[in-house]
Amino acid sequence: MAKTVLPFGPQHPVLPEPLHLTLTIEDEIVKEAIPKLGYVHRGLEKLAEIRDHNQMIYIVERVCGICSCMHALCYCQGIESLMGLEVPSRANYLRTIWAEMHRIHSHLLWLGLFADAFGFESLFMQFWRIRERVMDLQEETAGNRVILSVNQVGGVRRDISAESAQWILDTLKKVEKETLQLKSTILDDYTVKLRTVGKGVLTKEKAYELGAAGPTLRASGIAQDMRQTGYAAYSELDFAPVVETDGDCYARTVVRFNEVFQAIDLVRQAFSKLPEGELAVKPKGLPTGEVISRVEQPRGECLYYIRGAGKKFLERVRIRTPTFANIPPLLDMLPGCDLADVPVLILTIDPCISCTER
Amino acid sequence: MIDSVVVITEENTAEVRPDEVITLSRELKDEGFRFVTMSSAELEDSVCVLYHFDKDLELRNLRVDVPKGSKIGSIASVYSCAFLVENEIKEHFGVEFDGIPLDFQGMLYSDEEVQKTPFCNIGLKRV
Amino acid sequence: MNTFDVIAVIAAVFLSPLVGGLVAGIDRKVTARLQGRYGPPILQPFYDVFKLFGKEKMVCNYWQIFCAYMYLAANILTVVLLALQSDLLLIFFVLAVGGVFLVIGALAAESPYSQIGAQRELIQMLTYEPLIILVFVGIYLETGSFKISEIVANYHEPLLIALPLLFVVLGYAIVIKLRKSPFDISTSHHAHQELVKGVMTEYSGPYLGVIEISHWYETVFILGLCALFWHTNLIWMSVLIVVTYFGEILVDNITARLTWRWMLPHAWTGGLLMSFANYFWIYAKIK
Amino acid sequence: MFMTKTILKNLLTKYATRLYPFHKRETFKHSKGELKIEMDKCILCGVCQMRCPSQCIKVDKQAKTWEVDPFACVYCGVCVDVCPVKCLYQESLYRTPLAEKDMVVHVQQPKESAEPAAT
Repeated sequence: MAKTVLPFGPQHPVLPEPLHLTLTIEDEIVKEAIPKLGYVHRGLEKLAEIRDHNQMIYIVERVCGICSCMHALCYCQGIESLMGLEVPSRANYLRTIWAEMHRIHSHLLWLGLFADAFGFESLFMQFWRIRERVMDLQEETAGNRVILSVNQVGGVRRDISAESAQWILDTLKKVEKETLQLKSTILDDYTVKLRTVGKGVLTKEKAYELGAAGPTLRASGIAQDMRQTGYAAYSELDFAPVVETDGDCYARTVVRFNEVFQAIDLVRQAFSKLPEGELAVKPKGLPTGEVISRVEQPRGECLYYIRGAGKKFLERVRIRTPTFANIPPLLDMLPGCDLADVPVLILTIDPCISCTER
Repeated sequence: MIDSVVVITEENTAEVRPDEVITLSRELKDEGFRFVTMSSAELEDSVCVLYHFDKDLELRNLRVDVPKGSKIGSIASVYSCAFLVENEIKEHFGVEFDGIPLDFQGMLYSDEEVQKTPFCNIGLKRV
Repeated sequence: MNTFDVIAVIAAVFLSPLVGGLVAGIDRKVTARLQGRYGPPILQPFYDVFKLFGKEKMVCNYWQIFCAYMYLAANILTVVLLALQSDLLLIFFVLAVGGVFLVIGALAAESPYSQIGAQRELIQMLTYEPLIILVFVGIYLETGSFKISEIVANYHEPLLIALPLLFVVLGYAIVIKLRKSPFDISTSHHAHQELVKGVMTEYSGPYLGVIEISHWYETVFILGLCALFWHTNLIWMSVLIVVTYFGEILVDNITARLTWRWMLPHAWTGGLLMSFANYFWIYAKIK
Repeated sequence: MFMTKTILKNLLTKYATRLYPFHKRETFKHSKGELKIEMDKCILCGVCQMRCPSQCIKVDKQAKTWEVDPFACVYCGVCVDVCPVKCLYQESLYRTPLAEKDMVVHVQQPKESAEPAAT
């Protein structure tokens, strides 16, 4: 077949997010992929000029629906460091718990979407069914299903009671059990392996050079996880990054699948060490100076650059989300792949285009 | 110091001239640094562009003050993944980058009818 | 033409879309339950098609519409021929013609999705048609005739007993023909793949309805072919059909979508090996 | 292959989805739902208006009105937290969908003149 130009997206049934790729294909092999962004660009960074630094928390939460809690956490950390606030230990633990619950539901969501990308609908439904349990936990403890709005400058806004904690632990046990039942399907099934093993290989050197982040980086054999820096309560929890070495779609699936269990384990640890105490300290003063704050989101490292000039309004908030970093690796993977693998490869970086464009 | 929150100080940030950026970033790459991203902010009559690099989670920055509306060399020849963020800064602040491999002509996010760079208040007209 | 034939033709033309639609509805319901959902009402396919017929006609190409109607006509004809107990090879020929018209219809539109879909559909036809031929040849070897009426009249044992492996091969072909996972390559039921809806991408409104009805005929035809493997007893025939169709739905839900690059060699080698094993068994039995 | 057990189990057990309009689930006690106000407690201080990130609340001291645009509200609950007299609360139910946008306006009835004297 001669050269064909295939417009892929922004509205395409297999894409969960509006990314546009102009694919040039020959015999169903992709020769060239040119991206176009901007379908959900909302200019949230610009809003810093008309919303004060407290209101910005709720705005940065809306950068992304799936990792909202981590966005607020990252932003609050930055502001706290500019104001010189010491966050109470309990608040740090609660932040960790919510962040890890977010990671569980985000990874379950991704596992489902990924299954859908290679046409495994029943598996998709099954993962989303499990995810629903985690959403319930979030709704009960934080009040909202995805955009939790629990962080505030100086601490957290809500507490988790002992009863709720027990309920969370019980539910997570079920989540763990049900996810484990699907392990053989997503990792050992013949047809699934045919679609993932050896597809979209990103070597260690490439991944590092192209600035990949999160599971995409770790699946290529680089143990880099922002949680190693020990923000929030991570420094007091036992944890080692999940690393795979193959760098293909399968390795990335394994990383994310294992991170679900890692996150469940971290929530358990956090609950067992949860100290009593204040939920928040009262913020004093106004943010002054420049700071870079980084956290590990489900999709990878998220970076905030915040510049305050001692006024109520910040001078600049810049958000670099993990998907932004993972687009160059994606563009590197696409040429040479089969057209049928395009959705699999796009899904494999866990794209969040609304994050990317803000 | 490895920390997730890094206040920008003289220790981790080097002030450099616009023409030094490419050489310095190449040096950092040879040392094994990974390109994280770039940030920018509007100053009085220049745009401050920060290059963030990291190695084993340790952050290192380069700060460049680019006079408004002027050009700077693209580091995409060193770190190819920089093209995306350079396009973004070009679109938002009107900083021109020389030699971006995939140049969206300031239309990475917005469409042709947008005539001003949204983050730079002097409102540079698009070329 | 005797009265029985007339009744058979009328039943084939008017009853089979009802049966086919119902099967589609049950399929959706069972699939939903396998996935833990409540699922749509059983009559949902009919509601869908009625709705499609109520929509605006969007014509991008007259060839396309002609092809849609030809595809429908060919599918009706296969069912009619099956009901008339005609020649298997003739049926196969009409089936192939129908398939070709679906491909031409897709090629008539300029959209890359439908173009690539058409090429994949051709590859799929290339995969399942030899398999079906192998099955028909097996039937001939066992019964001595390609004519269904003669098979029914002269052969008094369920074909399944003599041709178990060929039934598996037929099952293989049916998955491809019904466009179920793992072989929903050229088009899929819910348009959730890289080609959107592949060959059917450029059809909309009433014409999509026509294609949908053709699929119902196709389903009836496929079930009719399965029925041939246990023509002696009506109860066992129904059991065989139900089990086969449930098997197809099950396979649909336990596999990922594969690519044609995998399907073509694997379906051919598997199909050929099993067919020849079965032929060999028939010969061994005769001797 | 490995999925067979799971899907057969699904077939034999009850479906996991809910037939929504006919069968509604109970809400969680702490869900942040529709924003409500006890107007007679309100002192019209306007803190909620100041702190609301989506600027969906308007307080008019002269006309004694408290107005919320329910379609702009993002359910963050900041106004509830900062209200000095705790007259705002969030129900655990979400607002039901409407065919047209509208504003929710509350007007404070003039307080009875006897009240200040009694307290």
